[in-house]
Formats: sequence, C-alpha cells, structure tokens
Amino acid sequence: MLIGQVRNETNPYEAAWLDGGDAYAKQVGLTQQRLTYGGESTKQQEQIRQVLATGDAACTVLNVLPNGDSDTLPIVKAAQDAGAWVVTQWNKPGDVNVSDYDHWISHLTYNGKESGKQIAEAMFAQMGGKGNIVALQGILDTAAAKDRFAGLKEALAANPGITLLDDQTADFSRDKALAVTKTLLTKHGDKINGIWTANDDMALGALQALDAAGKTGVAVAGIDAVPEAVQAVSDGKMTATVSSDGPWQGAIGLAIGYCAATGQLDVASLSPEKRAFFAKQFLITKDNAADFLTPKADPADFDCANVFNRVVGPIQ
Amino acid sequence: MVHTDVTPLVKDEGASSERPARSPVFTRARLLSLMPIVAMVGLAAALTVANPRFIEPRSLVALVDSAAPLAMLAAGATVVVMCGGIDLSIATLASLTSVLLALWVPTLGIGAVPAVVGVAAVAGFIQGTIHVVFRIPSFIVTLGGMTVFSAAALVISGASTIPLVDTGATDWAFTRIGGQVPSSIVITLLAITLISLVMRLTPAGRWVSAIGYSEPAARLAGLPVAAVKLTAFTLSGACAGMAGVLLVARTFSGAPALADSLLLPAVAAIVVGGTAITGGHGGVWRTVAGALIVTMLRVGLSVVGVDSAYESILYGTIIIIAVALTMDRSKVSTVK
Amino acid sequence: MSEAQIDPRIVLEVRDLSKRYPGVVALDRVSLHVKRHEVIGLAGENGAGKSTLLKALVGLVQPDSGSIEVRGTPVHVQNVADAARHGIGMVFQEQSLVPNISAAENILLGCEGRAVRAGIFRTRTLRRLAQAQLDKIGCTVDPGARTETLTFAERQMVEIAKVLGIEERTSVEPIILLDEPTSVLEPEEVEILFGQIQRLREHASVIFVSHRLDEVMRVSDRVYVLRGGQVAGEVDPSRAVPSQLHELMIGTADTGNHYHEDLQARTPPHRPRIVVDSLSGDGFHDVSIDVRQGEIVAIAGVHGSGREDLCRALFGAGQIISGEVTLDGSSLSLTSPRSAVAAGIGYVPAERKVEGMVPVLSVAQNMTLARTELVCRGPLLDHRREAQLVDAWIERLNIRTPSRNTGLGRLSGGNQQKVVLARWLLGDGLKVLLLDHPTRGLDVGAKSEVYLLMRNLANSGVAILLLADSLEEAIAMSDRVFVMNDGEVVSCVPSPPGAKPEPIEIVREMV
Amino acid sequence: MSVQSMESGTRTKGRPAHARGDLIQDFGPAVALVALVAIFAMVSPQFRTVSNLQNVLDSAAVLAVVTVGITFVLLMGSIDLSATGVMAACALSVSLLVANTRNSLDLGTAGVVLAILMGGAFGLLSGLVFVVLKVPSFMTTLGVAAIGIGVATVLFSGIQPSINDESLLGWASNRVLGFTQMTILAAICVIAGWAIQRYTRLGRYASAIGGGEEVLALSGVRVGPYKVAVFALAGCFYGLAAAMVTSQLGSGIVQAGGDYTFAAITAAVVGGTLLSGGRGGVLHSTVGVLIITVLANGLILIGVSPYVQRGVQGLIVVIAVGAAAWPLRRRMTVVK
Repeated sequence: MLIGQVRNETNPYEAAWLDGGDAYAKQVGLTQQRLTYGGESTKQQEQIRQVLATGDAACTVLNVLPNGDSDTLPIVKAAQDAGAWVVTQWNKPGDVNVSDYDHWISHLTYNGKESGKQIAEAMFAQMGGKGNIVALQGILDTAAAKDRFAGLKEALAANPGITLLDDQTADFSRDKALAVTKTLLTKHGDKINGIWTANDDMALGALQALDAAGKTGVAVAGIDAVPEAVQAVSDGKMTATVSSDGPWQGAIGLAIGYCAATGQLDVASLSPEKRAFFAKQFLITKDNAADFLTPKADPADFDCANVFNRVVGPIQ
Repeated sequence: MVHTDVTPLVKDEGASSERPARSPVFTRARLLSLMPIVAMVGLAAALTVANPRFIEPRSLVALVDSAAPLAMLAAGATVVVMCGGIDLSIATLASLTSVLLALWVPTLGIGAVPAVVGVAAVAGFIQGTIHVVFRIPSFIVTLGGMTVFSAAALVISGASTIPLVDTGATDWAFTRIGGQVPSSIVITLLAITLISLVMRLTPAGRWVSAIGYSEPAARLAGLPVAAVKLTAFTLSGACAGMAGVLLVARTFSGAPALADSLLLPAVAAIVVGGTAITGGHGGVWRTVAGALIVTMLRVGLSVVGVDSAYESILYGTIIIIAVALTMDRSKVSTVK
Repeated sequence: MSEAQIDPRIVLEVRDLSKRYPGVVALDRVSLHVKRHEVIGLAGENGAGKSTLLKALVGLVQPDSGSIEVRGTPVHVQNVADAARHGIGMVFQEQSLVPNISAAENILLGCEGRAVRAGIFRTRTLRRLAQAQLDKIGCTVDPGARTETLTFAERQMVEIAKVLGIEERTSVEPIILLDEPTSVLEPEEVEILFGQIQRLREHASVIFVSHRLDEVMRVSDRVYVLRGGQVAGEVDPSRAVPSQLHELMIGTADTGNHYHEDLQARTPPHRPRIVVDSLSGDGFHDVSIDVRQGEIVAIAGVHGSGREDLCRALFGAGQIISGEVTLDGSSLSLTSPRSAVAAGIGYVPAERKVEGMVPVLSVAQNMTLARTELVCRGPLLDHRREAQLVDAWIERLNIRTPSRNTGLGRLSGGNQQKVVLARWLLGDGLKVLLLDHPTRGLDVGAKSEVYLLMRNLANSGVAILLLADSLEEAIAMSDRVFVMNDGEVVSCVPSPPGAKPEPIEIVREMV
Repeated sequence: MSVQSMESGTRTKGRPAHARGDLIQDFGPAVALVALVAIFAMVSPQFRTVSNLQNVLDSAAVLAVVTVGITFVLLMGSIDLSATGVMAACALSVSLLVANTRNSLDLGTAGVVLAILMGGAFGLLSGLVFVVLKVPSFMTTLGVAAIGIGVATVLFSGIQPSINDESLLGWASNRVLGFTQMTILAAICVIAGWAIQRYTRLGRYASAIGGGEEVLALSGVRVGPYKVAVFALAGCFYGLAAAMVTSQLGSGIVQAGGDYTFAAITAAVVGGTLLSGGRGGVLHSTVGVLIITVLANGLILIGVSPYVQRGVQGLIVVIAVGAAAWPLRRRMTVVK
C-alpha cells in the first residue's frame, strides 16, 4: 500500500507532489492513498497512527512531508513500531539520526541555505551588486525558513554592497506577504531595490504589492518553482526561483520505500549519505525558465537502481 | 425553628387545577441524553462500511488514543461553557504549555509536569479574574488570551521546536498499559471522572448550571458566582495544560503552535456532545462522546479513503447533523 | 345567550370554549360576550383560566372545542397577526416591547404600513404614525426615545398605543385585552391607567383582567368570574359587593381575615434587629430606618422613590456609598449578596422568574440553592438528607408539586414563590427577610398563605422589610410604614393592629 | 436578558446609566482610534505620511467589507464563523468565472456578481440550517465554513487559476483620488451597510431580533425569514470581499479567507457591537476595523518584533473593551 501525505492539496506545489506519487503508483501497478492534514501537526500524527492501525502496516510505504521538525520523530516512531516503511522529506530535527531506525529508509531535503543563497545572489547580480533589500521570512519555527534566511545572510556577507533594510514574517502565505510588503513599501519607500522571499507564494504576493504601488524595477526572488512563479520568471517579472521538482519528490519517496518493501533495496547496507541526503535542486532564471514551465518526470529515475541519482551530499 | 402551619388554608379544588402532571418530557430527555452515543455509533458504523478494518480493536484503540488529548482539552472548557461563558484560549495555552514542558524537563525532570499544569491553571485563573472583575465578555478575554499565549510561546521558544532531551519524564503518558491500553486514554478518563464526580457529588454541579441558566438568580441566591466562574476558568486552564503534556508525550517535543489547530475541534466536541453553548445544560461525559465523534471525522474520514476535498465538505455537513441530533432544545429558550 | 345572538351591539361572542392540558382543564366550556364600548372585567385566581382565555382570543392557544365569533362571524384565530386582522389586540402581562429600539418602532412593529416603502423605513412617517397613536391616549412619551430608557408605566402606555394601532389597520373598532396590567404598577400609575381605560372605551371594547377585586369592580361594566376553568358567575359591579366576587372566585366567602391581622403582635417588640444609619447609595441617600425583632416594616413609595434600590443595597446587590448597617448590634459590610446571606439576611426579588429562581432546576435544587451546606455531609451532597429537608418544607408550606424533582418553572406562581421563600427558611439562621413585592402576580389563595407565613416568621423573631404590592397590603401587614420619596425617607407611620392608618395619609407623603 | 436589562433600567432610574453606557459604547472606540493614530504618528515618522494613510485604508478595505457583513449577524445576537470558508469558495469561483488561466470563461463583471451571489447562497444555507434545524449559529457556520473550504478545494483541483480580467485586477491597482478602487468599493459597502441597518426593515428587524426575538413573534412578525435573509446578506458581503482578495492576489487561492473571521468579529466587538446582540452597528464596527488595521500597520512601522505583534494586538483589544465596560461594571447585567 502506497501512501503519500502532504499538508493540503490547495497549493500547486503539494498538489503536483501527490500527482507525481500517483504517476509512480501507476508505474508499479498500484494506487497511492492521498492524505492531507491541512497543516495540523496533531492531525498529521493521528492520521499516520490511524492508517497504520487500520491498514496492513508491514506492506505499507509512507512518503511523508512532516508539518514541522517536531512531527518527524513521532511519525517515524509510529511507522517503526508498526513495521511500515517510511521516507520523510524537508523537515527533520538535526539531532535525530535516520540510521537509528531500520524502517525509516531515508530523509531527503534540500539545502535551504544553498537555495536561499542562490536566489539572493541571482537578485544581487540583477541589482548590480549594490542596493537595499527587504526579506520576507516563512513560518518562523520551520527549518526551511531558518536555513533559507541563513543562506540570505551568507550572501549578504559576501556582498557588502547590499544592505538588508528589514525582515518580517509572512508565514509562507500569499496574502500576508501582500499586506506586509505594502507596509514595508511605505516604511522604506523607494529605497527598496529588491525583495527576497522564502517561498514563491510570498514572492507572488510581493509582486502584487509592487503592482498595486505601481513600482517597477524591483527584483523579487522566491523558492519552490510553483508554475505561476516560473511563468513570472520567464516573463521577467521575477528574478529567480529554485525548483525542488515536486512531482519527483512525490514519486521518489514511494519508490525508495517500494524498493525496500520488495527487498530490492537492503536498508541496513545503505550508506549514511543515502539515509539522509540533500537532493539536487535547480535554480530557475530567465534563461532556463522555459524548460520548467511543464515539469516532467522520467520513469527511469525511479528504478531501484537510480533512486539515489539526485543525491548531492549528506545533510551536515 | 420556624413553625408555619398553613395546612388549614388549602383549597383543594385550587390544588387539583394547579397541579401540573408529569409530561413525557422525562423520557424525551432520556432519549436526548443518549443521542451523542447514538450519533457516535452511527458514524462508526458508516466508517466501518467504508472500510471494514476500521472496526478492528487495533484501529479503534488508535482512534480513542487520538481523541484523548482533544477530550482533555475540551473537558475543562466544558465547565466554562456550562457557566455560560466560553474559553477560546485553551489551544494556544496547550501549545505554550508544551514549550514550557520541553524547556523545563531537563532541569525539573518529572516535576516539570505539575509545574507547567500549574502555570496553565494560573493563566486560566488570570483570564477568569479579568472576566469577572472587569466584566469583559469571556469571548473577548479569552480571544485576547489566545493571541497573548501564542505570542508568549513564540518568544519563549525562539519560534522553534524544542525537542525533549530525555523522554523519561513523559513516557508514562505515552505507553501502553498491559501492552494494550494507551496510558493517555487512562489519564484522560481519570481526569474526566474526577471532574464529573465533583460536579455530581458536590454542590458545584448545580451551582454551575444555576449560573449558566440564570446568573442573576444565582447571584441573588447568594451563590459565590465569581468564585465558581474563576474555578471554571482555572480548571479549563489546567486541563489545557494537561492536554499539552499529553501532546508533548506523543510528539517528543514542544512547539509554539503544536495544539493551535485544536481550538475549533474542541469547541465542536463540546457542542456535539450536547452541552448547550448558551450555558447551564451539559456535562463532561457528553464532551468525551463529542471528542470521539470529532476525531472520527478528523481522522477517520481520510483514513477510510475520503478524498481530502470532499473530506471537509463531509466534515461540515456531519458536524451540523450531529449537533442537530444531540442538542436538547427544551433546555435552551432561544437559539442564537 | 339566545337574545345575545341577535343583539347587534355584541362585538365578541365566545361559546363553550374548552382547552385541556395534560392533567389540567384550563378552560371548561367558557361562554361570554362583549358589547360595543364595554369594559369587561375578568376576575379569578391564578390557574382559573383567565390567561388561557385571553391567549385563545389572540391565537397563542388553540382551543380544543368551542367557537369565537367577532361581530357575528365565526373566526379561527391562528396567531397574533391573525387576531389583529379581526381587530383583537392584547397588552401582555410581561411586556412585549423590544428594549433596544425606539418607542415609535415598537408601536408599529410588524405593521409599519406606510412607514415602510419597498422595505425602506421612512423615519419621519414612522414617528408621525406613532405619535398619532400616542396622542389617542394622551401619552407624552417621546416616540424617538429608546424603549429601555422609559419607566415601566411609560412602556405600558406605549404598549397600549401599540395595540390601538389595530384600529388604523382594520377599519373596525378594536377589542383590547389587558392582561394583569396593574400587577406591577404603583398606585398613582394605576390611576393613570384607569384614566386610559376610560378613554379607550370611547373607541374600543376592553377586556380587563386583574386579580385585584377592587380594581375590577371599579373599571368594569360587567365582571365575569372564572374558577377552575369555568365561568363561576357574571356580576354587575354597581350592585355587587367585593365579598360576593370573592366567594365566587375561591368558592368560599371571604373570611375578611385575608391579612391575618389577628396574628399581628399586640405589643411590637423593642429589640432592634437591623439598624440602617444614614445610608446613601445608588438611588437613595441618607436613609435611616430600623426593623425590630419580630416586626414587619413596610416601605411605601412610587417608582423611583429608591425603595427598591435600598432593598437591593441591604442585600449587598446594590451600591452603598456611605452610612452603616448594623445587625443585632454588630456592623455589617454588605459587599455582595453572599455576605448578606452569611449574615442571615434573605431577599425575595420582585422579578421572580428572572431573579428569584432558576426555572429549569428542580424544586429541591432551587430550595437548597442558597444553603447547600445544609444538605451536604462534608463536601459531598447528601441526597437523602436533602430529600427529607425539602419534603418537610413542601409539606410545611403546602407547596403543590408533583415531586421535589419537578422543574420549578412548571409550578404555578404561588408555589414558585413559596419555594423561593422556603430557600431562606431552611436551617434557622434567618434574621432579616427582605420582601420585594412578594405577592406580585399571586392569586388570592396563595397571597393569604404568604401573608400567614410572614406573620408566623415575624412572630418567631424574624425582622421583615416589605415592599408591598399595594398600599392596602403595606398597611395591613406592617407594624410601621416608612414612606420614601425621591430617595429619602420622608416619614414613618405607625400601623398597630386595630388602629391602622388611612391610606390617604400615606399617599400624601408619597407624591 | 432583555427583560432584565429593562428592569435594571427602571430600577436604577435607567436614563443616566443607559445614557452614560451608550455614550461610552458609541464614542469610546472612536476616541481610542484617534488616540492610537496620535501615538503612532508621534512615534513613527513613516506613519504620518500620506502614502501610509492610503496604505492603511487599502489594507482595511477587505476586512471592512467582511465586518459589515458579520455585523448584521452579530446584531441578531448570533455569530458567524463561516466567512473563512465562504470567501475561499467565492475566491476560487470568481477567479474561474472571469478571464483566467484555467478555463475559457470570461464573464467579467457578471462573474463577480455570480461569485457574490454564491456567497449569498452559502449564507442562505447557514440561515436555513440555523432557523429550520435550530442548530446554534456557532456550530452551523463552523460547519458551513468547512463546506466552503471543501468546495474551494474541489474547484482548485491542483492548479492555481490566475486571473487576467483587467477590470477586476484594476480594483487593487487603479487609483481614484489616491485610493484604490477597492478602497472606494469598501467605503460604498460601509455606507450601504449603514443604510440597510438604519433604513430597511431587514436591518431594523436584525437589531430588534437581537433585542427581543420573542417580542417580534408576539407582534405577529415571522422572525425566521429575516434571520435567513440576514445570513444571506452577510454571505453576499463575504463574496464581494473574496473578489477583492482575488483582485489583490491576482489569482484565486483557497487561503483567501485567511483569518478574516476572527479579525472581523474582533473588529466588530472592539468597535462596540456587542456579541449579545442589539447594540452597535455598521459604523461602530468600521471604527473597530480601522483600530485593528492601524494597530497592525503601526506595530510593524515602529518595529515591534513579528513574534509579539499578535499578542500586543490581543492585549490592546482586551484593554479597549475593558475600558469601555469599566464604568458600567456596577450595573447588575449578566456578562458571558
């Protein structure tokens, strides 16, 4: 039994993730049970426990996007106790080791620091290496938000010409980003040359605010490569975004689990860097945006031999 | 002793015409008080039809286990609602508690549990005081409390998850007694039994409903209205704290928004249980039934394979039907 | 009845109207008729069927059998609006006005007519139409005033004006039902009301319901007396004497000892029980009165005289600014009702249903509400002890209830009031009893039981402070009458047995 | 409640107490607003700028429209938690009805109107359930909210519809007299709402129902239809608000409803519209909206940490209401 669980189907990225899972399930002649928990930690854990108690745990594969770091451990422990195979993505507390569990095959995430830095540098390049920016942070207690912001800090350190005027949180949300940006625009007026955001939804919100204020020539960058953002990038409205390839994420977790469950993958013998790794991500700028407008998954990626092709290194 | 022999004055034809007969109200009330159970069983049956394995003990235990923190959270608030008020702060208070617990366990060990529950109780007490002394509607006071506690949790935790260094201090709340019964269920049931015993065996129960039904009458009968309300809010706070502890025990960490999403489910649990949102009529056991119903809707639906979009449509519809079934209209004058 | 049928002056004809509730026959083949411009009195004890009859006439109750004819045509009244169409309007006992909207809006509520065009209010028209109604009864209330800021009497006038609106909408002269309109009015307000009724009869027929015989006799052309749901008789006030009506009402002749004056102590005791020394508070100032052990002291005064405020303050439910209250020589701090109860003070509020009792709770729970410690062993309730105590008092006060577990709301007013009184008699800690209109809305039988109870309490040493329903009651029951006017005590009239003062002496002081 | 407040009216020789109460209720919030503006203007130079004034009003627009809707429900003494869900559904439908990236529909203004009607339909649903099944509005609207979210999710089906309808997009960007069309629209809504409340039977009856429902029945008014109508009216406002959000964001998102429900209720209450019903009104609520918005804007401008902003807001709300209630605390009215 293949199960993919994400926050909700009401945002393009996670919807694409689940679709990727469905595609893979078809590939191996199964179906994926789509679970969403509406961003409620408690509900996510309860769902997992219920699924494991109701279904046949031993041949269950979970591909989970934990709501926050705090949710990873209970999910994994539940799976471990029930004997189900689980792959987690994005959120994991640093002090938890995947290799301590034999049913938690892998945790894969993306180097948020890296992506935060990449888009920052793309922005700075467009701004010509000097100017002022403001930053919109994500939900403050998520690793993603922290790492990405750290990446920005790094980039700033490397580019003395750029100053960070202000940073506020907009909770990864589009309408919050809109309101906050508006206020920041009045606060700093024309001083702002760039807006760094921790995800595309906020970037798009910021864009709207700029439109409403009739401001042009302000560089905006985000992360996640939601279709609208990619479109904006290729139209030149947005500077850059970073793709983690949602459909691939939705499939790969199931693939790894499926291989383990079917014995084609011996979890014990996996190298540490396959148990917890950074996956390959793609910086999208005007030049390569066109290729990402229609994301496509290659079935070959999910053969048990290739499931670890996108490993770019262990999580440090 | 006052002796007042008034018997000779009675005119019996007057009596006969005045004496109201026992109307069938009693039996209807009986039926109504069973309604939450009926709704619960009905829902369980429906889920079983959708997925036969739902009815297996393992699965049911998991369900009840999931319902435990919600029931705990709602139990205290039930008393507040019975007093005619409402407590919107319970969820964020539970989150705050989880953060404090995770922070204090390293230093206080198991002692951190009573400590944080105490803090939560105090928080409830403060809200109660503001409500009683300044005459501010509980809706507003606790709405304020909601935001304040959540802010406090964010600040104290530095807006980040705080892992429980050694889970030793909380394992008792997340094990299976005799390898079968999750301890969280037992703890919750103990707490709720305690509350309901106090409500039943001491005057507290009738004081609460007197205040809920008619506060002016209660006050003019010399009841300690303020004290009762304060106690209710304190209890509500303590229960929220305890719920926070249960959540930490199963999450192995505290987080500033851990329980925030449980507010509306908790209120739903109270009302679905048949406690009148207008106060007076209700009980904590009803809330347990309510919590189970709500949990079946929150978790059960998706697990038996309802598509997430239709899940929330079903949730909305069923919750309305459930309340329509369980509420005792004879106990509330006008529905607001 | 046969000649009544052909009598063209008959506007309302009720024939063999019956209505039974489970266990109660509310109306039993009641027949009566009302002529044009006639004021009909309807007398009878509570539970005699007066209210049910009126409710049937305005469609709030559907009779089981019998017929109602309005101006010769049989009608089936479905609801209040329906009744209005037939020209029947009712002024309800518990007032039916929305507190938070203007008097004008209330007067035209539900039948704005020309004041609303296409759902849009035209404020000026609204006011004008309302003013027209108010003028009919020469009422000076400002139609723009928000209703809850008016006094009770004013609101009653507004309500009468509202009912009169019927005659605008139905080209016929209305039939107006007044249900216990005087029960909460002060003497001088009653006078105004009677003035109104005389005006009303010029363009309406009136059915006037009261259990105060003197009033019924005064205003009515004819009086129907109901008993146990039947018409016990029809009386011509000009020829009958009260005792006859009384006999018809309760089946036995008035013993004339309604107030049990024989039980009033010949020599009022002298030990002061509660002493109020130059007390000032919200609504009263510099009040000094005292009530001695075993004494009944009445306070007379019109609305706004501050006597209710004083009474509530003495129970810790009102504001005290300065002054001192001592009970048996020791000073009291009356910060809350609780403190008063602890000191041995009991209070029976005028608004029984809202403030006096919790209708949904049982007789037992209401009775023991204030003194739960009496029915507890340690911290725990002892239901057996409660049962004994409550049953004893049900017996002693002869409270008619199916059981101690019946919801108090389902008993008659008299029995409800007895339960409320019993609440303060439990145990023997009661020192002072504050009675705010204790007999409001009770029937003769119940009243006289309450009076007897008061006498016995007094004779057992309780000090009673009485805000009487009528001046007559105040004088008859009390040993002394304090008169309050505009928040101050203006005089104290002794009222010893046998040498009762004349009402007029007191009225002079009141206004 | 109504009976009793009348009693306290006569008992404490009503007029002064009431007059004082009304004064505070009507002008207290306005004074508070002025004070806030003054304080922020002193502390923060950016706050003083004209562009910020525009910004505040622009960001108040949506909340204002939602609050106008909710005010009518509160006037009846009921409560409406459905805004979040209804707005979600309407946001999606409007973005699918006007020119968009998902389908070939291009109904323009008609699309907006349809979305508003859809909001009305949801309101109708709430109203009918509330009146016919006698389910407390709290639960009814909670359920309808869930249904709305579900409908929105179904419509969303994984792909974000961005809108290309210039006129709708224009709402957020095109400026008239320095204000966006949206702000103007909101202003119109407020005036319309005020007129409805003041001059139409619907509005008058709404507050009359809040004052004494049973009385209306005794006066031969059939209350039910008006209650349903009020909920439907509120729904229409939510629909419009959803269209405005969509115009701001340039595409229909399920989160369009955000936390407008609680914000709107808070705003209404802060403005002096009582939850107990019958008091306050559209203008009061609008003042409340401005208070809330000024707070949010000002707190960012004077650089209060993002963590504590919500907490500070909550506190200020409680204090505001408390200050208004303080002088009336002596009156023996029930506070729930």
